[in-house]
Parts: sequence; C-alpha cells; structure tokens
Amino acid sequence: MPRTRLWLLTAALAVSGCAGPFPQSTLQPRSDFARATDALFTDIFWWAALVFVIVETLLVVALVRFRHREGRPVPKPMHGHTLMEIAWTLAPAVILVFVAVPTVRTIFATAGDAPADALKVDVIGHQWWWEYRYPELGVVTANEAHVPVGKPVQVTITSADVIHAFWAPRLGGKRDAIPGRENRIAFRADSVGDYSGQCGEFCGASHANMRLLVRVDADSAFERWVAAQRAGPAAPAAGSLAEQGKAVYSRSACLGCHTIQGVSPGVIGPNLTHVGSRSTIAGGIFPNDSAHLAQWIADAPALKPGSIMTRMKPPLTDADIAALVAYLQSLQ
Amino acid sequence: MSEPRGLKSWLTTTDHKRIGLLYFWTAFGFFLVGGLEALVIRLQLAQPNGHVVSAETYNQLFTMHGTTMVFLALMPLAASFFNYIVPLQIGARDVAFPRLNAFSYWVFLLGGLLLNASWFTGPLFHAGTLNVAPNGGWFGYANLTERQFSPGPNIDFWLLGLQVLGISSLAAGFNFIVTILNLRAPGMKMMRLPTFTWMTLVTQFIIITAFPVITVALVFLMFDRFFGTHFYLQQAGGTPLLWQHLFWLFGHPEVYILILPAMGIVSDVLPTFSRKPLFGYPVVVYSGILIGFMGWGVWSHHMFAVGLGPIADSVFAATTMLIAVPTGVKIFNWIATLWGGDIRGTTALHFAVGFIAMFIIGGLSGVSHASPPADLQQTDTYYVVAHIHYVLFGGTIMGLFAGMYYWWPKMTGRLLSEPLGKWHFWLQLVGMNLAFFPMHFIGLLGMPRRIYTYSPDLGVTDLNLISTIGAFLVGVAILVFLYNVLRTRRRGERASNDPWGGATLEWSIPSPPPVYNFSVIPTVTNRLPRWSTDRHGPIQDPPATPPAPIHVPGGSWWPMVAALGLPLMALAPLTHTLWIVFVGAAVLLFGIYRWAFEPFEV
Amino acid sequence: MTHAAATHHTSMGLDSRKMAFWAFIGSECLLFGSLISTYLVYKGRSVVGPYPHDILNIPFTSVSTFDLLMSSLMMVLALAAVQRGDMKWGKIWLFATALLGLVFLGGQVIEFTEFVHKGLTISTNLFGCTFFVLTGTHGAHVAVGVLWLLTLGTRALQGKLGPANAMTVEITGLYWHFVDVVWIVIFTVVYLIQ
Amino acid sequence: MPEAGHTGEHVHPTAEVYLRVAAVLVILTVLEVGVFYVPVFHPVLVPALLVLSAAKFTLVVMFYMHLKADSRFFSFLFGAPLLLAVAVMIALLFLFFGALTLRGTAGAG
Repeated sequence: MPRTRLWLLTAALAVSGCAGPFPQSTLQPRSDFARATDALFTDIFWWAALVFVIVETLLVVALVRFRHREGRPVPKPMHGHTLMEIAWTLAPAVILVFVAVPTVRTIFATAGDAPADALKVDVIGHQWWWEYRYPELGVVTANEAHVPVGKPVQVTITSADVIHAFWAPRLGGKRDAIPGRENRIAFRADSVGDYSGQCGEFCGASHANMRLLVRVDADSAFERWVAAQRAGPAAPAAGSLAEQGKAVYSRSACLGCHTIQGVSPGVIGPNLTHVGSRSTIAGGIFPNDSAHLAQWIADAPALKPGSIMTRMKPPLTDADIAALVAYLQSLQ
Repeated sequence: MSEPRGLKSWLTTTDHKRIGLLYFWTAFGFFLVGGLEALVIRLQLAQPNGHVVSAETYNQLFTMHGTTMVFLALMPLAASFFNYIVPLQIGARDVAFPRLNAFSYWVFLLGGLLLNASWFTGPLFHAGTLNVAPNGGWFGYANLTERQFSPGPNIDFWLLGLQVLGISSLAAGFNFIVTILNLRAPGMKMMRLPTFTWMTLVTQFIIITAFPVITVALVFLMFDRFFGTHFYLQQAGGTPLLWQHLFWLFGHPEVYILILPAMGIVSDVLPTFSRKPLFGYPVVVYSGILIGFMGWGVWSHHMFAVGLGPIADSVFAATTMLIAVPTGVKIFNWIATLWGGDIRGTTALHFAVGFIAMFIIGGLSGVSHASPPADLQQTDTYYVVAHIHYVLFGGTIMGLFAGMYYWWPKMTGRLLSEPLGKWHFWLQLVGMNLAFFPMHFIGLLGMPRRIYTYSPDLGVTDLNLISTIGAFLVGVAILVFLYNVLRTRRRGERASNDPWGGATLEWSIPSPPPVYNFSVIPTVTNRLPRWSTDRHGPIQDPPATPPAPIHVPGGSWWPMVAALGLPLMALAPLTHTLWIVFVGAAVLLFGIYRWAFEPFEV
Repeated sequence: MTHAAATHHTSMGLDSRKMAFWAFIGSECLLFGSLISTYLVYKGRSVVGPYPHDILNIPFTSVSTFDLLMSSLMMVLALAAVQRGDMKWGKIWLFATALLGLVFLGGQVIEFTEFVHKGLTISTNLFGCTFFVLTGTHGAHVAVGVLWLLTLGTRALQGKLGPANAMTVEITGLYWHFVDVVWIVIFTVVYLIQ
Repeated sequence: MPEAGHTGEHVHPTAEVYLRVAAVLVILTVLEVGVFYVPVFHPVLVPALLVLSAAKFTLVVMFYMHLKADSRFFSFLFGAPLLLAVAVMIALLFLFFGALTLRGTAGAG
C-alpha cells in the first residue's frame, strides 16, 4: 500500500478500536483514477494541517499569554497594521495557488476519457439498483460489474428515473447518474478483487439500499465470465424443481418486469438471465441464497422500503416460491 | 410610557425589542425541535442496520433537520439579534418599518408551523401514516421531488413552507437595509457602525438578492407538481440540473447569510473582552462585503459530481478557493485583536474563541471540497456532513451562543450564570467534536450521507457510536443552557447598563432598555463611542429619564392578520381546493389595506 | 406599504419608503432575472411544437407594448400633477394609467386564450412552461399595479390624496415603471428574438 | 396617512421632458418592430434589438424613475442587483450552451 496514509488510518483505528477492513475506503485506492484523487487530497490535507497548526497555535498562545491578570494596564488601542494585513492576505493566496495548480492538473487528468480501445460499460441507475450494459460484448447484468485488471475501462453513467451517483470509492470518485444525460469516468484497476460501493446521491426511500460491487478479474477469469454471460439461460433439467419454477415464472407477474433471455422481455427490473451467478440480490443488500431469495419473492417491500416489486397478487404458495428459487438459482 | 402588558400587547407589538424576543423564543423552540430530530437520526445510526425508525421516517427526519436548522433556527436566531440589537447599536428608537417587522415575524412563525404541521397531518391526507413530513432532503433535488417520484403531500409542505418563509426573510431584508442606512444616530458614519451591524447589513443584501432565485425555483417546482409543467423533466427536453443551478445560486449565498451574522457577533465580543479595538476594522468590514459578493460566483462547487466539464470545474474551483482569502483575513484580524489584549475569559468570550477554533476546521475541510477531484470522493459522504457541521454548528451556533451570553443581560436585565455557562461551553465543545470529528473518517472510509442504514462491513460502526455519544453530549450542553436560562429568570444577577464595559451604544442605556430605547438620541463622534481613545473621551450616557415626553406608537393587529393570509393561501394547493386561495388572498389584502390606512407614527 | 418614519430626519437624507422600494426593485431584478434566464436556457429545447415562431403575434404584442409605454407616460404625468397640487389632472392621469394597465391585461388574456386555442398550454412543451410562467408573473405584477393605482385613484376621489402624498404616488410610479422596463426586456427577448 | 413631505432630494423633470422621452420610446419601439420585419437587418437582428431595448430600458429608468437626477445611492440599490442578475444570466447561458464545457453537446443539460 504505497500511498496509504498509515497515520490517518492509525488515527481512525485508534479511536474506533476497529481493525477494518474498510471495503469502501477512499484512502486505499486501487485504480489510476482513485490514486490521482487520493494524491491530490493528500496534498491538500498537509496544507490544511499546516494552516490548522499555525492558526490554532496563534490562538492558544494569544489566549494564554494575554489572559486577564490583576493590575494589567489597559491595553494600548491598536487599530490595525497595513503591512500585516497585506501579509495575511497574501499568505493564504499563495497557499491556494499551491492547491489550485495540482487541482486543475488533476481535473483534466481525470476528465473521464479513456483510450478508444477501452472496455465500455454503460451504467444505468434505477430506484434502487444498478444496471450494467457492455455494448460491445452484448452483456447485460445488475449490481455486480466485472472488469478486467490493468485494462482501461470507459464507464458511461446515466439514470432511468431520478438522480443517482455511481460510486465505487477504491476505483474512482463518484459521478452523478442523471436522467437524459451521460457522464463518463475512466479508470484502470490495478489489482484483482471485489470493490464495493453504493449510490451517492439521495434518490428516495431506499437510497441506503442501493449498493453495488465491482469485481476486478484477471484476464482469463474475465473472459470466462463474459462467455458465461453471453450464453443463453441454462435450461432446467426435465422433472426438476427448477423446471416447475420456470413454469411458475412464466405464468406469474414476474415476466412483466424482468428479462430472462428467450423467456421474458420485461425491462423494469434487473435482467435475470444469469441471476444465479451473482453473489447478492436486491441492490446488493442480501446474499444470493435460498432463504433471502424466498423472502424477497414473497414480500420485497418488507425487505427494501419503497421497492416497486410488489407482493404478488394472488400471493404465491410456498411451494411455488421454492420452485421459483430453484429456477433462479439454476440460472448460472 | 410604561410597558404595556398582557397577551394582546405581545400579539400586536411593533416594538423591535419585543419582536426580537419573539424571534428568539420561537427560533430557539425550533432549534430544540431540529436538535431532537438530530438525536433520533444519531440513535438510528448508532448501530449498523438500525431499527429505531423506518426508512421513510428517517428520510423525513434528515430533511426536516436540515430545513429546520437553516430556515427556522439559525436564520431567525440571527434575526432576533438583528431585531433587538441593531437599532440599539445605531442609536435608533425602532426599525424603519415597525409593522413590516411584526409582519416578518408572524410570517416566519406561521411558515414554521405550516412546515412542522406535516409531522401530524398524515391522516388528513389519507397517507396511512401520522407523519407526512418533507422527505426530499433540505436541497429538494428535482426530479426526485417531482410528483412522479414523490406523490404525497410531503414535498408540497416543504415547497409551500419555504415559499412562505422566504417572504418573511425578504420583508425583513428591506426593513433592515433601510434601518441601518437611514436611522443611524447623528455622527454614526458608515465606517463607525459596529461590526455586527455591518455584517447584518451585508447579510440583508444577500437575502434580498438570493431569495428571489429560490422563489423562482420553487415556483417552477410548484407548477411541475400542480399544473403539469416540465421545468425539471428531461422527457420534455428540460433537465433536473436547472433545479440544482437555481437552488445553489441561492444555496451558497445562504451559507453566508448564516455565517456572516455570527462573524459580526464575534467581531463585537472579542474587542469587548480583550479591552482592545477590533484589529483592522475596515479590513474586516470590506472582507465581509467581499464575501457577500464572491458568494455569488461559487455555486457550482456543489455540483462537481454532475459533470459540468473540466473548464467549468476549474473556474468554480478557483472562485471557491479565492473566497478563502477574505475569510482567512477575518480570522487573522480576530487573533490580532486578542493579541496584546487584557482577555477576560467570560462565557461569551469562550464561545467567540470556540467559533474561531471550530470554524477554521470547517474552512479547511472546505478547501478540499473546492478541489473537484478530491470532492468527487467526498461529496455526499459524511465528510461533507462533518464540514457543514463545523461551519454551521462550530461556526454559526457558537457565534450565536456568544451573542446570547453577551447580550442576554441587555435583553432580559439579568446576567446568565457564568459557571453554568462555562459548563455549557465545554460540554458543547467536547460534544460537537466527538459528534462531528469522526464523521471526517466515516466519510473518507466510504459511508454516504442520507442513508438510514449501513452495513457493518463498512468498518465505521464504532466511529458512528462515538458520533452518537457526542451528539447526546451536545444535547446535555443545551439542557445546561436551558437550566441556566430558567435559573436566571428568577435568581440571575441584575444587570447594570453595561456589565461588560462595551464600546457600543447599546451599553449606554438600561438593561433591558426602556420602550423608547434612548431618552436622548446620542451624537456619535467615533467608532468606539463609549471608550476613550487617543483623541476622544467616552460620550455621556443618555439621562435615565427623558427630558421631554417621547411618543411611542401603539401596536397593530394588521401585520398579523396580513401574515395569516399567506399560510391560508398555501393551504389551497396542499388540499387541492382552489377557493381557499381566494380566502387567503382576501385576508392578506384586507390586512394590508387596514395596515396601510391605519394611523401610525414613529 | 407601511410609511413609518417617512417624515423624520434620516441619516442619508433619503426617504425611507423610497429606499426600501428601490431595494425591493433590486430584489425583483433577481426574480425576473431568474425567470428570463430559465426562458433563455430552455430556448429551442422543446421537443414538440408549437414553437415561438408558430404562435407569437408580433403586431398584437407591439400594440400591447405601446400601450404599456403610454401608461408609463400617464404615470409620470400623474406624479407631476400631484406634485404641483393639480389634483384634478392627478386623478385623470392616475385612472388613465390604471386603464392602460387594464388594457394590457386584457391583451394578455386575449393572447393567452388564443395560444391555448392554437394548442400551446402551460404543459404543452418547455416553451409553454417558460413563456406562461414568465409573462404570467409579469402580468401578475401588472395586476397588482392596477389594484394599487385604483386604490390611489379612489383615495384621490375621496379627497384623501394630495400633494402631501406625492411620495406615495412617486413610489407607485417606481413600481409601475419597473414593470414597464421588465416588459421592454421580455418584448425583446421573448417576442422579437425568436 | 402621515405627512409624506417632499424631502427635496431631487428636482423632477417637467411634463415636457416626459413627453419627449415618450416620443423617443415610441420611435425606438417602432424601430425594434421594423428591424424585426425588414430582412436586411436579419444578420444583426440580435445585437440591434438588444441595443434598442437597452436604450428604452435606460430612458425609462433614467427619466421616468428619475435615477438620472436622484440620489446615486438609489442607482446602486438598483444597479448592483441588476448587474448580478445579468451576470447570473450570462453564467447560466455559458453553462447550458457548452461554451464552458469542453465536452457535451448538451452542456449542463
């Protein structure tokens, strides 16, 4: 961790008594973009620390040295001093130049344009989940994005409803997802791993439940993932519970909102063609296991306030839900 | 000539001192409400996956906490000092338009009540819950606040309440501009005005220019919500970003509306307790004016994440950093005022110094927001929450408490207890730092703001618990203050005209002042009229009894009646009942007509 | 308006009500500035018609503009008459100003009705939104002005308005002329620069 | 109503001046509409119209609102916010129409 500021973390840990890890720490950058903003923040931090120490010291010294004592004569009225005024106008101005120059340099360096051969990912914010489209690869998925390590990635961000902000702190600063407008960020992840993030702009009832994961894969793993995502949905084995689940899916309201390639064309909710391959559900707030899936299907708004995935009418039977869960889990 | 008594005398009062007290108690009440909201928020966040309140209630709580603190607590607390102190500092008998002043107060009170009524009126809207309080954030970003995404009455309460409150601020703005410019005592040149009065004047100019902008933004939102227009809808070719531009065009100057009065208070308190004139008075005044102007050129730094492009980002980064210069200049002048003084550690001085010490932290974290790339990581995280609270709590509220301890004897005739005051100060200082300093880390470690729940995986659980403990410590500090106030009412030491040895005119008259303020209007010959300087001795205080009878105008019902018309008009869109708007307009017009043709003289 | 302290000595030697009113007009600059800015930034962004050139009636609005200009002339003549104590002409000019204001409002009613008939409502497109809210806000200001002028006229008829109240008339005039200059800008920016 | 005596801060122009100003205003309005209809002026339509309306604006403010003869302070109370409004308008136009944004066909929208 060459640029990790151990002092800062140590301070945080000392007060918190907590050892981390900090999966969304902006202080542990893992991409060129995040490193650039982090380096700039470090610069600014030290300037701020310097000013802080000087000014607070002056303040404390003044308070101690000139505190009231019996018999102290009435102070000489001192109305001002032109040279001093000029000095302490110029001093902050000079410091600000030292902040402004690297700021502008970093603004242009992180303006969001990746090389033409970069992997293109379109991010679309929804209340309250993320849709990812890889236009050149023909892949559509939700909440979990995969990118290859060491390759430039061009992310284009927009929204389907209200304003959100796409934010995976260790890979890059947030950009708003604004309806009717495209924002771009570009980054090159430098180590393999899972990087969590979440929506940064208040977007309604479940803003807190709009989390995301970016998985940085080694090249081969990324290739495998793309190949798997491009394949059609797995066909459930004849006579299996999953096959019954597919039947339930096809006769219930699910298909109005969700896409499963070749089965249903809905576009309101996340694409479920490979839902079984994802590690979380419901905007990244629950692990993708049978228990949570079953609860989610039965009563989504109870798990996620404001969710537009309403309770099914008439309600599905427990058997139907179990079958549905088996079907969704089979969609690897 | 004796003080009128009874409820009627308060309802019809046009005396700036009584209106100042009304402002104070109303605003302090709202301050407590906003504080309670904050404590519930902190309770919810004390643990990950908290279940104290629901997501919906949490969103209402943080929206109302922000809205209440900005519009119902800090601005009107400052207004209570504008009302009470400014006429005394300039040697006037009242403000320029006493009935307009009463109107401002009643509009403020009714607007605040309208906004807070949303906590209890859910059943009237068949909402299924008791509380239908605003839930779109104090910044109310479109298009989340459009009818499509916020169908309930929540946002309606917010936009109508703010619209009403804006009228109060605007009316007070015109009033105080004229008061300060036109009602100064003979010899009180502009560069002899006390610094608090100067900063008040700058604040009023910002108010009358910034509030029309949010008025327009709110009108657009209102038309979108009620009449099917598309001001913030991209489907029709518009953009929700228009809201952000208009809101922050108002919103950033609003920050200076909140901080400049506190800077003025500090600039008056420090000289009194260091027995030394304010260092660099003209520089402090001009930097205040400069801040007022420059505050208009920085609004887009709230919008770096929307992607305005590198050139716009660079321009707004530069203008924002520039504003740090006049702010820094003020801080250095305050320290230079203390330097070489004979500093008496009164509670008021404690708070004034606390203001400087805490405001620096808020200012310095502000510099990292001024830098767009750094801001991209920090915006909408707890780092910003830390920043805003160091500025508005560490800054404005510390400054306002300095003013309370400083002017309390003038306003009530009794001195607050100093030992209790110091307990209050230290509890509040420690509490606020426990509450807000960890938020810097919480934000940098990746916790966004405005979330009702967070995952234990983030690693910020303990930091959040510390913050919650700090918030409750602040609550205890405020309780100590309230106890001090109650105790002082009955047992407080009686205040002389001038318990502190102040330099400005308010200390030359009894505490509390008689209804006519000055028995004889003083003639001022220098900036520190009550101190002796190289060239001048202190001026004589006005005699205890006026040499000739002073005519004092009676009260008036009509400002209150006129003010009632505004929330009535707001009820029409809230309830979707057109005819109410005509009733409200009729009440407003009737009030204004009776007021305009009523015999009244100052 | 309130009018305390109008007769007293003031620090700047300026009438307090007039000063407050100029501050109000300054504030109104930002109100109309925001409205006009919005009109301009949304210009040409409507996704459906009717568009400005389809619908704006320049000859008709030119007459309205002329009408409002003339009302400003009536207003200054009213002020001059009241100042020199000629209440007979003072009344005539005051009512003439109000009448021209009413004519302008009538014109706006006709214009709005015609636009609605041609398919442009406040919710049709961005042009409709920004046009109606901007000109409607201006129209509301004219309406308040007419009410104010009629109040003064009535006071004059009752004999309660005389040269002593010249300042009241002058302030009314400031309001009226400001509403006029706002229209000068709107006429150019909205109607002529399409 | 109390005495609202004239404080004598300025001398109002005579009716004759008012009439002359009105005549100029009418002429300028005719010119504006003329410029709009005569094709020759189309290349300079916007600047011409802006100049003409600024002239009308100034005339009304200077003579009918008496700023020319009245206290300079009133000019400040009106002029400073007016400048602010114009500056805000220009800044917003830049932000929305992309002159300040390197990227973006859409500017701020």
